[in-house]
Amino acid sequence: MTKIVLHGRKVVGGCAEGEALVTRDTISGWGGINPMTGTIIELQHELQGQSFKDKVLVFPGAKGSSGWSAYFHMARMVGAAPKAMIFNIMTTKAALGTVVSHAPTVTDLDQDPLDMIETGDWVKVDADNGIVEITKKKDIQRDETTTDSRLGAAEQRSEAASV
Amino acid sequence: MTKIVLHGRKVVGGCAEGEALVTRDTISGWGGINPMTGTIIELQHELQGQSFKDKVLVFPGAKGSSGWSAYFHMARMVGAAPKAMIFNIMTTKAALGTVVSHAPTVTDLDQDPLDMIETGDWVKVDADNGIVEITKKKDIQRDETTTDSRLGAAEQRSEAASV
Amino acid sequence: MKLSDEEKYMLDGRDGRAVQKAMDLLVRYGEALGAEKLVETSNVSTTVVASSGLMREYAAKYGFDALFSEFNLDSQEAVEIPMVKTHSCQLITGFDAAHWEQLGGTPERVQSIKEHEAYNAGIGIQLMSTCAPYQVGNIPVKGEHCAWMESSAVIYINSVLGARTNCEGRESTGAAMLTGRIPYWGYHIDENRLATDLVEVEWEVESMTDWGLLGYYVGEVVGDRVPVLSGVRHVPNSYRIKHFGASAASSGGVEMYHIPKITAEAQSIEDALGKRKPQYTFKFGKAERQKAYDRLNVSAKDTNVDFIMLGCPHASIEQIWEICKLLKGKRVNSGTQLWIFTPRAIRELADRNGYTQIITEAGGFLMSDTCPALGQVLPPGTKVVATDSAKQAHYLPAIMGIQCWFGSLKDCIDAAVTGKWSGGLR
Amino acid sequence: MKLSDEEKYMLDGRDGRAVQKAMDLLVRYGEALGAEKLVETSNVSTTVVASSGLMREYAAKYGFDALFSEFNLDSQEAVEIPMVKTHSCQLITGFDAAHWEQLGGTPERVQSIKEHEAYNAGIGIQLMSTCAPYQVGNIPVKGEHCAWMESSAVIYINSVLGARTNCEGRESTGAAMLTGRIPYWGYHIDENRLATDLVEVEWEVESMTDWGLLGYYVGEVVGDRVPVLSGVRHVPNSYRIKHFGASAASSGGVEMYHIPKITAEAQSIEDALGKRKPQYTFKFGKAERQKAYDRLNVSAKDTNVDFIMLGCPHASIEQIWEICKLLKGKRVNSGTQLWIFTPRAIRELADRNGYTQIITEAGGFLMSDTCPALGQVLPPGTKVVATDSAKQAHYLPAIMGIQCWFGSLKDCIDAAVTGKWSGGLR
Ligand code: F3S
Ligand code: F3S
Repeated sequence: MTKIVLHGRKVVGGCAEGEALVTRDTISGWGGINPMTGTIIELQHELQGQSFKDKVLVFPGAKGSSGWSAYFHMARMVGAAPKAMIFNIMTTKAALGTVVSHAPTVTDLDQDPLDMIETGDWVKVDADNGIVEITKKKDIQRDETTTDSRLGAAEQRSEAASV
Repeated sequence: MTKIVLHGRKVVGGCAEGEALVTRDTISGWGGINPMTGTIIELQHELQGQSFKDKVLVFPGAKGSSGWSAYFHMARMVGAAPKAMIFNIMTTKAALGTVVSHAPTVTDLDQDPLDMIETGDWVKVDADNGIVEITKKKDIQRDETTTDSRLGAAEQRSEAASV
Repeated sequence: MKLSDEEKYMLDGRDGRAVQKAMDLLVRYGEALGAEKLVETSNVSTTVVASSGLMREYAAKYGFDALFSEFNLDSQEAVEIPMVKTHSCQLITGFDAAHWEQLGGTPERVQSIKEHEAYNAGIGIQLMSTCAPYQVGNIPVKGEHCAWMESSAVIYINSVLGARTNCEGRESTGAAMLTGRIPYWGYHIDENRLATDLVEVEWEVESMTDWGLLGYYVGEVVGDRVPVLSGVRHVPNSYRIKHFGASAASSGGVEMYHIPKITAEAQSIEDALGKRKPQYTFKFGKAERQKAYDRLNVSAKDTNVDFIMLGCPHASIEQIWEICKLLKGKRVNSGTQLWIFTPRAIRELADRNGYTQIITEAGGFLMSDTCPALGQVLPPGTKVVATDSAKQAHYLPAIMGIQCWFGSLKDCIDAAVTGKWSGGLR
Repeated sequence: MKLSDEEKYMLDGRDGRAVQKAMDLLVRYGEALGAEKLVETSNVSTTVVASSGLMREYAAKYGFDALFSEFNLDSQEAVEIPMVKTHSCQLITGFDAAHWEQLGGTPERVQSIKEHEAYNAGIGIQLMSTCAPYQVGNIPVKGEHCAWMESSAVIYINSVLGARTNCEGRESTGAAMLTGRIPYWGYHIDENRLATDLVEVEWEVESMTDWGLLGYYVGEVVGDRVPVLSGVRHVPNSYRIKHFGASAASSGGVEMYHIPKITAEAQSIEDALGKRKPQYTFKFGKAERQKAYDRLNVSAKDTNVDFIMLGCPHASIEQIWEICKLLKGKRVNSGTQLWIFTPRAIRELADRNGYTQIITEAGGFLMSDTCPALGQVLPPGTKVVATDSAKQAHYLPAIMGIQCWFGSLKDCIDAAVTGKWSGGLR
């Protein structure tokens, strides 16, 4: 099974992995998410009704009110924050919101994560080293018929990027 | 007896004459005059303690608070306004204050009235025509020993300027 | 990130645990941003109230120091909060204690708000409780580095006044109050304040409604870039330019814009662009105006209006007077509620001027300290709202799941009186 | 003067007698100025209160319409005053009805003020009752043509905000309210707004006291010309720049100044001067600072202080907080009075924040609507005053014939507590 490895810059340190939830729509905090459940509530948002709880949230950036950080902060307090985050456009909202979410977060990746990651992919964010490892969901599904991808993942950490 | 005639621009129409009160200090309204008596009250003002009531006030211009017009307005209401005014520097304070004082007023004279007029001179301000006629006080004193300058003044209205 | 000696001392704990925690957050935040350093500030607009049930429970359980520690410093340790160092004011809150019945509150909630207000005042925060602190005396000077939250306020002080702030959050403003520092990043830096996009205004924008529509369009097309507007022929007064900015900050993420000779920093289009070419050029004409109007009214179908919301951003006294002139001697429809929002300090003026009485006699309410979107509260049973604010029309349908009409103040007052929406773009 | 058709109709009486009288005055006034035309305005700050005994008697005898006609329109005929056309606010008044006892008033005077306030509110004037309307929401936008009175407010909105006004008077603002017009003259015109003089600031001006001293010096040397300041290294906050302007407007007649990158219209010295050479150049160094300080303290000899005046121009809530921090837990000396002045709307904020209580408990008073210089009132027996305001220190000795100390806020609070002046230039 191949992995895709991207390199970027640490926003919030730490290392975590999980299933990706990807959107090309920017995300609002206040008026955009329900912090109690991690659900996107913005009307007409691509992810409306879906929760980022325990997911690796991949999104272009933050928009909307300055309540952004407080909303992700509250989500963290109730255990509804993403496991990790990856985004493209740096703003004070995104920086502060990810900092207070305590979720390992990277940005400035060498390739656009929105092109490289699909919802359902397994993504590991090693923010301390600025490394993102992607296991495509088709590979996970394939793997799942043969071996446990989650166990296999550990052995393949040092593998070269497939792209 | 000779007269000095200056030409300027009408600020407030009408025609009046009286004894000149001249200062090289600019005048404040609020904090500068007592409108009930027309007395200059500003500390260290050249005219401190003197009243412009029924005088022809000759001054460089207005300064201080925007209460200027209200103070000259009140002076007019109680009969303490100058009979006429002559000033050099146009400001909104001087324009509005002289307008509401209803005293014939001129400005923009062809010679500096502060150089030409002394306190005690007899000055006629024909604001409608922009003409200021000055009878120097030494001439008045001389005249007073011979004839009444006030009567004489009327006959000499068409006389050429002496300067 | 490079820290000055003074900043290092704060980080090392010289000034106590709270300042240390604050500096620690600023370092984490500054590094997340990629900022090179911090900048001094002594003007912070913040949110320290317990604005959610979660925070209220947290405060009740652990106390106000713990609440501030967690939600304003990102410190899980409850540190004792000292007097703040900067001029600091509380922005809009979630509740108006003077109207707790209308807002569905309880005497207990009013009591706990009073206690929290006393705590916040005690640590040196001014309880302005409005999204428009510049309307009650906090008027940053051009070039002044600030740490403000609230998108409509941020865009106003950056653009109209020429002060310098990013759109901060609860935690960064909390840390700024205790340290007098904020990351030197984004709009603190000259070059980031220059315009990137040009918007050619072809429609003759003059009314408050049109300024809102223009803002809504600009936000949609420029996102969070920096527009400069050409072709503006009428200098907007302060409530029009306030509406424009709030609108642009809600449809997009605009935090800074230029209108030559009207906003603080640009005397010409070339100035605004720093002599570069615009990255994108847009035009605002009849069609764009109509489209912005339609977008703002997209949720509205039912012409029976339950609720009229005015005063977003919080109304100035001039706006309350405009309302009174239209409302005087009329009665709000029995099935309709009219709520008008203004800073509490301005409500005092409205009381004195007899405006509160005019509004009350007509059956409306003049409220403070909150707004329906922030407080997430509407009169019971509200299904259809009308407002003259593009920002409120943008957020209310999403947050509260209601229909919302956007129109002129006159359309709104007509709807208040008749209970029917008959507004339209004119 | 060239009138538009609309203006001619007003002059011909189409809109009634009051508007006709107003237009007549504007024409007389505009021609006195030598203005070429009128300009539209919809922002007027005015004085319509009966600010002298003469006016109060006039009002009592002939009524409020007659008072407005005479003193705000220069019309001897008492015309019926209709609703004003523009946004209009009342500036500072001569009396604080809430403190009538301290101010030596009577219940009758309070009653007549209330009646007059109702009249003024009824014709559409907002009763801000402060010399700093920009602190309570009237924030003119850059380029907005205004008709304002009050020198400290005029210099603030011209310079800091970039709005356009001359220093108007009662009668011209009265006429402006009814017509929406004011002469297009002076600071309404681009070229008159350019700097004429250069002031090189060599002293490092940062404190409120230093900003006041700098302003006092600048006013003395430039008179009513337009200075641009170079060398300013610290962006002043709003109360410092407010103090600077009020000070320059009292020692001189400054109505407009520039500080590159800090005031509204100039990004550089060259900009401010319109690329011309300065007519005069001055420098502000140690000696000039000392001289300004000495001039402001020229009347003061006796170190026993009877009265401390704070809040000129009217204090913002941040300033009240600064006072409270110094005052908290102390007591004002028994032989000394402490009065602090702020807009009434801001007093509401001070009440809410507990500041009024801190001041009251210390034995001071937080007052509104007036000031000692405007109201011409001091605590009985006052011989020696202390203040942190250069403007108040400039006017009080002349108007009230007392001695006056000028110093820092801290010096003033020390004097309030000890009854002794021990301030000095540091
Ligand atoms: S916070 Fe203010 S800007 Fe509008 S949405 Fe609420 S009134
Ligand atoms: S009017 Fe205001 S500026 Fe000072 S002198 Fe009185 S407090």
